[in-house]
Amino acid sequence: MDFNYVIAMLLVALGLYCLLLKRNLIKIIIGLAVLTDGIHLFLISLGYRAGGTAAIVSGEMFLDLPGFAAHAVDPIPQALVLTSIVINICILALALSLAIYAYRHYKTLNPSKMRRLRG
Amino acid sequence: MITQLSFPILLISVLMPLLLSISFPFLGRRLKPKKLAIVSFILLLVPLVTITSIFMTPTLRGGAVDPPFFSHPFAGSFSMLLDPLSAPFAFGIGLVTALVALYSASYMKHRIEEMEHEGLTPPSIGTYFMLYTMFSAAMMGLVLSTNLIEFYIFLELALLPSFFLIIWYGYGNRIRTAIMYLLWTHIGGLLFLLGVLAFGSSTGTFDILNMQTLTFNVGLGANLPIVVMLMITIGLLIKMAVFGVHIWLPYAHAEAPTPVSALLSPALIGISGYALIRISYILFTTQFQEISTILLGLALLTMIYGGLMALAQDDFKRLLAYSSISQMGYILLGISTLTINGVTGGMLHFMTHAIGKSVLFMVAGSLIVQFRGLRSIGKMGGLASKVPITATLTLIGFLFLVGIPPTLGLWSKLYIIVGTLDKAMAMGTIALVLISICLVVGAGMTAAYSFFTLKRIFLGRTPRALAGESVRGWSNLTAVIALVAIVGVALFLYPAVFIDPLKDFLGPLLPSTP
Amino acid sequence: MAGAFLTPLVDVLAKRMNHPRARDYFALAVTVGTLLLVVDMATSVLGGDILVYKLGGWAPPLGINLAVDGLGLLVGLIVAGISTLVVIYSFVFMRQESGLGQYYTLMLLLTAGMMGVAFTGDIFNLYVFFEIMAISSYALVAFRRSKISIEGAIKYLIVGSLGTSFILLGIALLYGSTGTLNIADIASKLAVINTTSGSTPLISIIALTLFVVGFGIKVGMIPFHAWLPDAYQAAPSPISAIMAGGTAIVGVGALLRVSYFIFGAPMVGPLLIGLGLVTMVLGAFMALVQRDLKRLLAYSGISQMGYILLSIGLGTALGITGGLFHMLNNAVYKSLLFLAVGAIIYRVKTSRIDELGGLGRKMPITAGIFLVGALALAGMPPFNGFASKLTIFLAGIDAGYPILSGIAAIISVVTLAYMIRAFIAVFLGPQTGRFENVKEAPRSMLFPMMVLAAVCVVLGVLPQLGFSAVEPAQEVLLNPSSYIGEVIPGA
Amino acid sequence: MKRVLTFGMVVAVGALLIFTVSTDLLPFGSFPQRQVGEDIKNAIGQQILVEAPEDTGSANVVTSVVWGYRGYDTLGEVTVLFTAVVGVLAVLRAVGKRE
Repeated sequence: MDFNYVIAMLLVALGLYCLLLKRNLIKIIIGLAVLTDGIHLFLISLGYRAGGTAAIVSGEMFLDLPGFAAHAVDPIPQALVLTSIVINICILALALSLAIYAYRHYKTLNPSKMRRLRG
Repeated sequence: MITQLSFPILLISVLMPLLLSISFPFLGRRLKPKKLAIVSFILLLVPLVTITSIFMTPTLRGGAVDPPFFSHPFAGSFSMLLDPLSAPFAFGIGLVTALVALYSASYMKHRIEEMEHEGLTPPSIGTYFMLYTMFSAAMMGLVLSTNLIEFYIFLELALLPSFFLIIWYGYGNRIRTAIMYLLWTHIGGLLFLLGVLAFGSSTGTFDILNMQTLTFNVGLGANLPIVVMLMITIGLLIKMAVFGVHIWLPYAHAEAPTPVSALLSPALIGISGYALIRISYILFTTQFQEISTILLGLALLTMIYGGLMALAQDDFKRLLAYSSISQMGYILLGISTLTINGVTGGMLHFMTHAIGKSVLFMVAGSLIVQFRGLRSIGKMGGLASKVPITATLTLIGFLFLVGIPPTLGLWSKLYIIVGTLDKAMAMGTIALVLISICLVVGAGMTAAYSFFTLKRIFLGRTPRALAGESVRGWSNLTAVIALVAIVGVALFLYPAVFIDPLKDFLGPLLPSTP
Repeated sequence: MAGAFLTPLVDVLAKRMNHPRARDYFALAVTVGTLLLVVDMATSVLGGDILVYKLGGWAPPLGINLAVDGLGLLVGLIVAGISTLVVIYSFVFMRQESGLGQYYTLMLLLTAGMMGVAFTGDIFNLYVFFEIMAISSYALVAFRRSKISIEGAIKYLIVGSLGTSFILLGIALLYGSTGTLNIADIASKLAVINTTSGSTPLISIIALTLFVVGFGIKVGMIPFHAWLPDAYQAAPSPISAIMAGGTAIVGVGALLRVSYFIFGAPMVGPLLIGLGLVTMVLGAFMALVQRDLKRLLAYSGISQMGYILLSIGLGTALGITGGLFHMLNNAVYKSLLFLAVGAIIYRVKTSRIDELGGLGRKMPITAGIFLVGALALAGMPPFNGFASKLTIFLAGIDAGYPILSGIAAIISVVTLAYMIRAFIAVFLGPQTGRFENVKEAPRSMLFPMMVLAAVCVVLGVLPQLGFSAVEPAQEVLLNPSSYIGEVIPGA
Repeated sequence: MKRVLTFGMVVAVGALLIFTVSTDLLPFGSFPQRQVGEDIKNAIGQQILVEAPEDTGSANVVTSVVWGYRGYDTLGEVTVLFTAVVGVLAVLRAVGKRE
């Protein structure tokens, strides 16, 4: 069993569950965060090399670059996750600001009670 | 033989009114309705003169086709063709549309004033003439097209302006009527289109006329499943409003403004009859022969049903609309016999009907104008003394429908009946007897509603409500009607102009023994 | 040429200046500049070239590259054109609103995001630009801050973020199985995987499903459409127009790029046909019962997306041509209709069909333009919708599914019915006293609408123009190997 | 009912995802190998690890990826951040005045 993968997917499923079934806007947004974090964990895990080191060249490693390349973990997923985390934060910020506004308007965070739009 | 013209004169004569009509709303602000009508008349005269001069040139009598103006790898080449088959249609449409344009001026002025009186604000008369001219030019293009897609495009191009004419200037519950008209005929059109696409995608061409060899693609669809042919035919039958799919017609034709009824009723629906021969028969020869007997029955049914319903009407325009259904029965009857005489008669009857029915609708319109919206036959009576000329014209109009000399109707009905009897004889004694009975009933019914209506409108006692009305006997309206009637009568004397080339054309196409 | 690729960036960098007066013209200048650059690229791309630009000079599989092929160009052209017109339209339409600095900034960011998605050659980069597009559109939907716009935006945001997360997960799965992020590289590696194992591995199927769901949400594909009518109704009309004519088109473009390039037509086709069919039918019937003009247009947009997906799913050259052509046409007349409705809202302050009536007299030009759009949408000649619908019907019959063409034709009648009903209800009929003083829309709003209406007519009368714009995109979709070869030489 | 269905769907999706990642991917920790066909190829990350220290001169390879190889992504990321800031400002503009 690849625990990292499985747990990442569990997180995704958990996030999905919150997103689809919770009735509180804040919880829904938390679900979104959990969902993306699951994906981030998955991405990072993809880049792991058994017994690998961080992809930072330090000290004497400069002398043995091929050796470093053979032992470091994948830098790309790390870069992707960095980007993705920032993006995700942005979405959460926007979502929360909308939630604040929605609460001002409706005095509730339950989306099923916000029913102005029909059809 | 079909000759290829070096110059797309037919196309230009159709496109000129179609495109220039866009300027009418702007012209409408400067010019009076009468001058507008004359401009529209002149525009519509262009195709009429073009086709007449081409058809009168002996070398081009066998058919003349434009160089293709559009070609596409899978849509084929679009062109315009005038041949003995399309000539009666093109001529009938050209004549009626041009003259009705003149008639429109006074009528629509009246109609718009009437609507404003009711507190409505219809679009200006310039818009009317734009739509009217577009509609007319599209019908002309429809008859002349050589490609199935082109035919469909013109079909929809004719549908749209007529829809707006009804919805803006119509009577009664015009919005409902117009939507019904639009959707029914659009469904018919789409059915036709799907059939056409199926045909095109399996045969690789949408051309009716092969532009290289200048011959028709006769029987090209012979190997296709019959469904394809049925789709095209049923699509056309919906447009033709034969019995069973006729529901939209009485509403649309009765509630349209009268000049438009005068085009809709005889011209637009009759074109479907033309398309039955030009498309369904020529492309699907064998399949069409298989279903011709069913069509024959349908034709008789339509004929008798239309006649019966017409007898029961009180509204003059509605009566005319039902009578159109009945006359469509005649056209379909002629076509479904697939004998030379029958088909010739059917094609000729389009012209008869176009002239006769437009005369009648215009008469109905002039009564509406002269007697302030009078449409109910029950409220009329003894009008012959007030409007003698109108009465005479009505008589002539009905003579066209019944087929009594001196009208073209005589020839077309004669040919249809001869053709039908030929076919009936070939089908056996029982069929002969049955069909003869139907023919007699149908003819009797036409005569009955014609003369009965005449009597109720023009003879007898004048109702008190109308007694005080003073009417001008000779107005612009009647002049135009008379002009149409005179041309119709003139054609009675020289029907051979159309009949002989038609027979020559149809001879090799139709089965030798029915 | 390199400048053309960088336009999105220029957009981004330049918008920090916020002079109240100059801002309108600045926004216009940026969009016009973008449009001109795209048109400039068009000449070479339509000639059959594929432009590849390596950002930072890194070779494609390692670095990110931009690649403009027929598909990207088509989408880019639509997006740039529509954004330009919408910016012009916004000058007057949005005048009374506060926070216009943010409005134009977000609008340009939206455009930048869309252009980025259209041109990028890297799948993670596509995700990033997709997010730019998504976030700016969330904010724009919420821009009015009324109850409905907040609610519409929240729905849109939650569903949309779910979609983008799915896309990200799909990207992760693809990276896990191929170890690369370049679209062309992934495509060639997956092709190797499929041929050696003889079948498609489950992981690819899952990734495909995730992509279809993710992009499908953005496109408004049923059953992922629930947010769309709310968002379109809630957004200011120019934004609805840009979303219908831009964002949705970009969604289709991205879906096609990912699914056709990476997974190949035979695998995607049936899926697209099925979803397209459902979308088309349900969208049309839901449009039939709407009481609000903007919702009606939103549902009709969903229905038209169905046509596009259906046609492209057929997988034949004719089908793809028809679908892409319909995509182009749909962008034109759908944004036209939204702008026309915007003009009505601007003058009358409502878009409820029941409250409107008899506006034809007061706003004749708007009425005429709306009519052009409605008829084009219903597929009536001589407008552009006719040409593309005809191609779609023909493609259906040609590909051996006449029944699909039949259903599409029936839906086309339904479309005509609801559009004509809407037209009659809004512009004809009795006038109510409320609209006594209604005037025609201002000129700067009419101008973009007239341009779009003219495009409708021109593409309808001369469909060859549309076909020639679509042809390179169709070739690229049917034959991705040229693209792959261009991006990664020797792959 | 609807909730139960949704819940079932979530469970099914989760199970499917877990099943997929644990069977169809190479086991955890097996970077740089990625299975492409019969031969196992290295992910592009490996190539970057080899080339980056010399190409960019940065000690941290992740940095060179973020700012070098995938610089355009970073630019996009900054743009997203900017978008979000503008978006939040747009949504929350002048909240106080409205009360």
